[in-house]
Amino acid sequence: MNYPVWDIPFLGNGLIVAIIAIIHILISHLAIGGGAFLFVAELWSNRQSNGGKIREWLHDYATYFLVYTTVFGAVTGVGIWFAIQLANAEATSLLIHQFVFAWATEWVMFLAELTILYLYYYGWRKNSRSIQTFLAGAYFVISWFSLFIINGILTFMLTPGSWSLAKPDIFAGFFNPGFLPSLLIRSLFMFLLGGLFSLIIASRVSEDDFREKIINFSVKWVIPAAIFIPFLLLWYWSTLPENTVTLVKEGIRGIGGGRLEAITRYFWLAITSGVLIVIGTAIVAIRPKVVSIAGMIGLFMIAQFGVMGAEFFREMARKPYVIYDVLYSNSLWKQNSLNTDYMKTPYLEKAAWEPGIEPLSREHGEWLFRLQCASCHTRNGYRSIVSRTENWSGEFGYRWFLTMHESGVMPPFQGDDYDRAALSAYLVSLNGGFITADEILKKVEPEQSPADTLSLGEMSSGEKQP
Amino acid sequence: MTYYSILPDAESRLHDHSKLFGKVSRYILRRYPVWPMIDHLANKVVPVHKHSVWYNIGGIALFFFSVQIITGVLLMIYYRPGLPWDSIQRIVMEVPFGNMIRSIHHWSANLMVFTLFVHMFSTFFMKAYRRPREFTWLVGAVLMGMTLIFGFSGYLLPWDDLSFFATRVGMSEIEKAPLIGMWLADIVRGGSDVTIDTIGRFYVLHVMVLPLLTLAAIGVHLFFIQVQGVSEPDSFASLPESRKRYRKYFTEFIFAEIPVWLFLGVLLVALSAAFPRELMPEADPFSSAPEGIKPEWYFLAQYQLLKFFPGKLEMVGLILLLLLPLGILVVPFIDRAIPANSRGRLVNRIGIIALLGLIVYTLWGWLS
Amino acid sequence: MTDLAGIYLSIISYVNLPPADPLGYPVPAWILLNLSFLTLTWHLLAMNFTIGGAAILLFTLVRKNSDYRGIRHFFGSGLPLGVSYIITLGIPPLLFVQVLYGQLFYSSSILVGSFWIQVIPALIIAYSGFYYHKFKRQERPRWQWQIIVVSLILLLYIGYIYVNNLTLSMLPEKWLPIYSDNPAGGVLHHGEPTVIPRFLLFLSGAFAVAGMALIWRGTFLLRWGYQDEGRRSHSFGFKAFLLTPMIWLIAAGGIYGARPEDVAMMFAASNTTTTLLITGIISGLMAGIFAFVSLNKKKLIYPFVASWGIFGAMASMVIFRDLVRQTVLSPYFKISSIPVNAQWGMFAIFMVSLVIGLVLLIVLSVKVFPRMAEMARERFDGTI
Amino acid sequence: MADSSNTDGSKRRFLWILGGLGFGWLSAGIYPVYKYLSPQAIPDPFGEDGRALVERVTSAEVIKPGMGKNGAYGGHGLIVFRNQNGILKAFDSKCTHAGCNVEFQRDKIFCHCHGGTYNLEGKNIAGPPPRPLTELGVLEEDGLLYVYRLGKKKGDEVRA
Repeated sequence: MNYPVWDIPFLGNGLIVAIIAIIHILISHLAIGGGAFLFVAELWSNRQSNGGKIREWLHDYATYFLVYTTVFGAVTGVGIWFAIQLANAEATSLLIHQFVFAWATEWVMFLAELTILYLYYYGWRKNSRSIQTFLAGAYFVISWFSLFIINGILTFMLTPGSWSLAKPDIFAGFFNPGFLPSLLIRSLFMFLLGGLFSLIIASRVSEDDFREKIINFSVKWVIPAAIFIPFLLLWYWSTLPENTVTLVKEGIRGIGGGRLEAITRYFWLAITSGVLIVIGTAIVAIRPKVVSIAGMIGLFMIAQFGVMGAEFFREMARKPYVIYDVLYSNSLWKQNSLNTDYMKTPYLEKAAWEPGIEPLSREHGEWLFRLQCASCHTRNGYRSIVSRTENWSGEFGYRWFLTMHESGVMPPFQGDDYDRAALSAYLVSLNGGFITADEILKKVEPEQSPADTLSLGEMSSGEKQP
Repeated sequence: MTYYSILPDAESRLHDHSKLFGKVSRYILRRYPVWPMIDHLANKVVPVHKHSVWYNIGGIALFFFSVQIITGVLLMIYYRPGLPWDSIQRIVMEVPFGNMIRSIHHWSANLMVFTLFVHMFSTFFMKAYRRPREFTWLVGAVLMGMTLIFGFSGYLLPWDDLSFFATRVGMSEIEKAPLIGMWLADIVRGGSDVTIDTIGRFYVLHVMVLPLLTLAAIGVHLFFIQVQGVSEPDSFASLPESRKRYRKYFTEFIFAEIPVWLFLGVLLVALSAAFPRELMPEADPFSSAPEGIKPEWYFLAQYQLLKFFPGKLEMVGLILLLLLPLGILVVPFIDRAIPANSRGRLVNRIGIIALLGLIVYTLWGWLS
Repeated sequence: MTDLAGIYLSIISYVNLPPADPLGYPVPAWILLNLSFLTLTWHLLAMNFTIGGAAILLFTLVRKNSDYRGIRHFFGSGLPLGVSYIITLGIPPLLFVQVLYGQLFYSSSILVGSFWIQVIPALIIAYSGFYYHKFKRQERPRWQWQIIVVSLILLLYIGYIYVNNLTLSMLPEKWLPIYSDNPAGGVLHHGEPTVIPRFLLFLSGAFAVAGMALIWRGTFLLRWGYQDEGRRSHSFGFKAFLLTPMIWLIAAGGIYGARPEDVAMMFAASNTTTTLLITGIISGLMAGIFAFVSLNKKKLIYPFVASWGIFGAMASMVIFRDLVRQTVLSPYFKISSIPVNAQWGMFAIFMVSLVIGLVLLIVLSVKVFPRMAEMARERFDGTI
Repeated sequence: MADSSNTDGSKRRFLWILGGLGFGWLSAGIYPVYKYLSPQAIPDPFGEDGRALVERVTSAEVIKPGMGKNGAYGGHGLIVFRNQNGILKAFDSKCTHAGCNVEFQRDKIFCHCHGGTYNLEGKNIAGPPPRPLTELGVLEEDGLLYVYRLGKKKGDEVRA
């Protein structure tokens, strides 16, 4: 509303956020789980007869870990931030202004964990065992706290709890209902990743017995997740808004004109990946001798797909909000949406970012689409509006905009009849149809003529009479 | 009643008596003494070299095929050849997870075709078709052909306007085949045009005839491989015995591949989550054809090539098309020298040209 | 003044500036400002070290002179760390600028969105390039300088995008036409004459910082008794250092040439600006002098003072820059106009964790650095 | 010796005959299966009066010049339209290139599959089609349209 909408054709700004996020989430969790792995492996190696050899291998692990997490992890992390500024400035601004010092604290964690990681890695050969172990431990603890912080902000977006614009209590928002289950799930998941990543590095070891030793050590990291995540998921599930729950359940049979609803599909993607990771790890545990690099990378990539499923689920679970019950995905404030006058005023009067176009022209519809729809829908790409409005008539759209909010996945429409007509005409034109806003208004004229409403009134009154 | 005794050397390789697994295996082996087979299989090895990765592709294709069987059977439960479109519509709209099963079937089919192409070309460039493996190669070629027919017949079954007109176009290409063209097309269609009768034929072909034939052919293909062992590329064969490294086929090679299959399983779910198979409006044999009629990608190359031979010239195009399968069939008998001689290298070059041509034309047809 | 106000009013009439965030500032603005000044200066130091270092590394790679092997190795292994600190130290200033100037910054970012997002892939490629150089230098000597060229160009490109975006964020009157022409944010550099000089101004420090790093290195080498390498490092570092004032003069001249009356107005408006300029120049000169003094000496104090000089110069430039922004924006937007809903609790947590964190890092570094020095020394015993 | 070779020869001959017979019987046995699979002859779309009712199109829908529509007759597709001179025209809609159904577009007849184009006389003027469309005679009777094979005696009588 207040900000321009970054109108990226075909991809759409939402998908760009998703792509960066999916890459980042896997790496950022690995960055913590791997830290834990390094720490525990240090301790373990101290108690092993061939500890030196293990540490040689651990250096291998650390090298790949360092490059992978710092280059791709850190940069994509900033990338998400960049992308959400562009995709939804209003929400980003709110989050930043509410949580700026939470983020600043997280940044202190970044600075510390990064520096410690470098001290750990570059001091490898010279540092005493105790210092190395301490550094690894410190790295793990500090990086886990960075997760602790960002987890609060992320869960806030889906379940703000008792936080409200009127009473913006940061701690209520931070320790929201979803906070704890999500934090625990993420923690177990990151251990799992630490183990899977180690399997990849281990599969490069040529010496059979040693490889087997490492693998037996690594597969154990999957066990906690395998046991507890199902229960934690149930807990997390119980904290979800019930609109979300219905969406997923209905999705199984395909609501909204068929097609298994996207949110359900992605939910099942996440579940499937979880199951297959456990199976795969079990197989590796049974036959540690035969791991292949391709296979272990495959196993790790399953986790990547799991993240993809979970992330799309999390994104869609917020529909139609970006911050649940506070701000709609298209930057319409919930509180404004309750104000009928605000909603009914001609959109062009409110829109700051339209270049003074004349009403009922095609541009009118186009700019309505850009400013109200383009934050989620592209014309013919991701969440294509064309495929969603294929067999629309101008009048249908005109009427549907009034009720679309009731579907539970769309924000309410802002604007008057002219706006609805203009947008509907634009969407029809995108599908190659030809109808102008005026024609639509003419067609629907009779329904709105005072005569009609009058007769309706009579009928109802007639019924009242005994 | 008499039991066969278990050979002592075999006994030594069994799990000990206490373990359940050991008990069961003894129980069975006393009755069915299949030791010779087990020994034979257990001694199977796969050479380890920098091209070994290509040995996995066949297994991957097999994985996709098994996915096809499972999802296919599930789809058959609701599919009605009498009401093709409506029953698919029901699967998509009403049956829980119907669309996911259908999408997985769709994606697995495409990936299977793709994998087979990779498998075929990798075997080709590793020259695995040479004596004594000519017939393993030929059976493989037959499998490739049957898979393409699988795709073609399955594409019609939803009976939406895209698949209807695409099939009509495809059949009209068959019609153009010299001499038998018309006759063949009519037999396949069960008439001079694609009708509901055609569904009957394609359905039986797709869910009955082809699966049986394919399973049989796969059996033969694998049997040959088990008898002869995996082929070794010249670079490996020329090594001194001391420097040749091998892995056990079943206990190591297959095991190492399982995680890859799991990954592909997730890939299928991910693809069908991100790109579920759409169902177009029901086919109407009388209305004008919709825009953007194109065959599946694995027929695009032929389709694109034929565009260059309009009208009378079409015959030339068809003959050109026949060259590729023909070459595949005869190559084991014209290029036999081990290690490869000048002719072998020539064949390789031709193969590269064919591959590039295939890729270029497919992309071209896809973009145009 | 009055006539100016008149002009401003006429501008405001068609400028559409998004309203400030409903939550207001979490602490009084001066705290945010100072935090952003401090962290931005750090960020610029890391940025200058990396870019200057990359340029020097490139030079040493192209001139295949075996004397440069030490310097090559120094930057070869140092640049990845440089990039990683550019990123990490870049976070807080970006955070605070979004709190202070959110509605300006977000709008301009969206208007150049398609470039703004390119920062991410560009950064990944540049970063990987440096790591590739670090790990593969010995194995694959080919393609080394080409890779560094790519990385360097990408870093400069990123800097250019930043300057563009932040310049645009100060010119709300340009926004609406830009957006209506290009809603996908696909246009950069909207004919604002000061963009290039501002870009140069930020880069001017590069050679000073990288050169200073070499001088530090040289001093340590001298202390360990590696005369030749130490002197080489010193002289090379100082030569590099001397490039800075030239670039700075060009940049400053460019800005004045582009907007003489505005610059004049800046200095007329308040003498803070003048003071800042003078402080900056003085500390810059101090840095130069002490850099020169520290040549071929083992004393740590000289490079120490010189480094503080650089820090002072940078800091004053950063503050000056913000004053410019506030002055230019004054017709549309005043920091004082934004309400403060203080979150002292959260702020306290931040300050405490910051202090603890810094102390921890310093302690650990003190424990580990000597050992790293040992390693460095051993490398020299093995003649690199 | 001679005997044995002789018996061999006779045996071979015998086997040949047997084989031949066997093949004969086999093909005889397969014949029904072949007939079973081969398509039944489609009935002539035109009734004994030589004309077929046009489904999905009424004469009202092609009343003005420039109006046209896809329809069906006796299980085949067709297009009916009235050209600028007000004359009704009908063509079998099967494109002569790849058998997609063509579409009437005011000034031309177009096939979406491969962009084959015909003029309003059914002549192929652009794109891949090798032959013109097969034209059908068309006539209206109390609001209904009928088509008949051109150049047919009966058809002419009907017209008269």
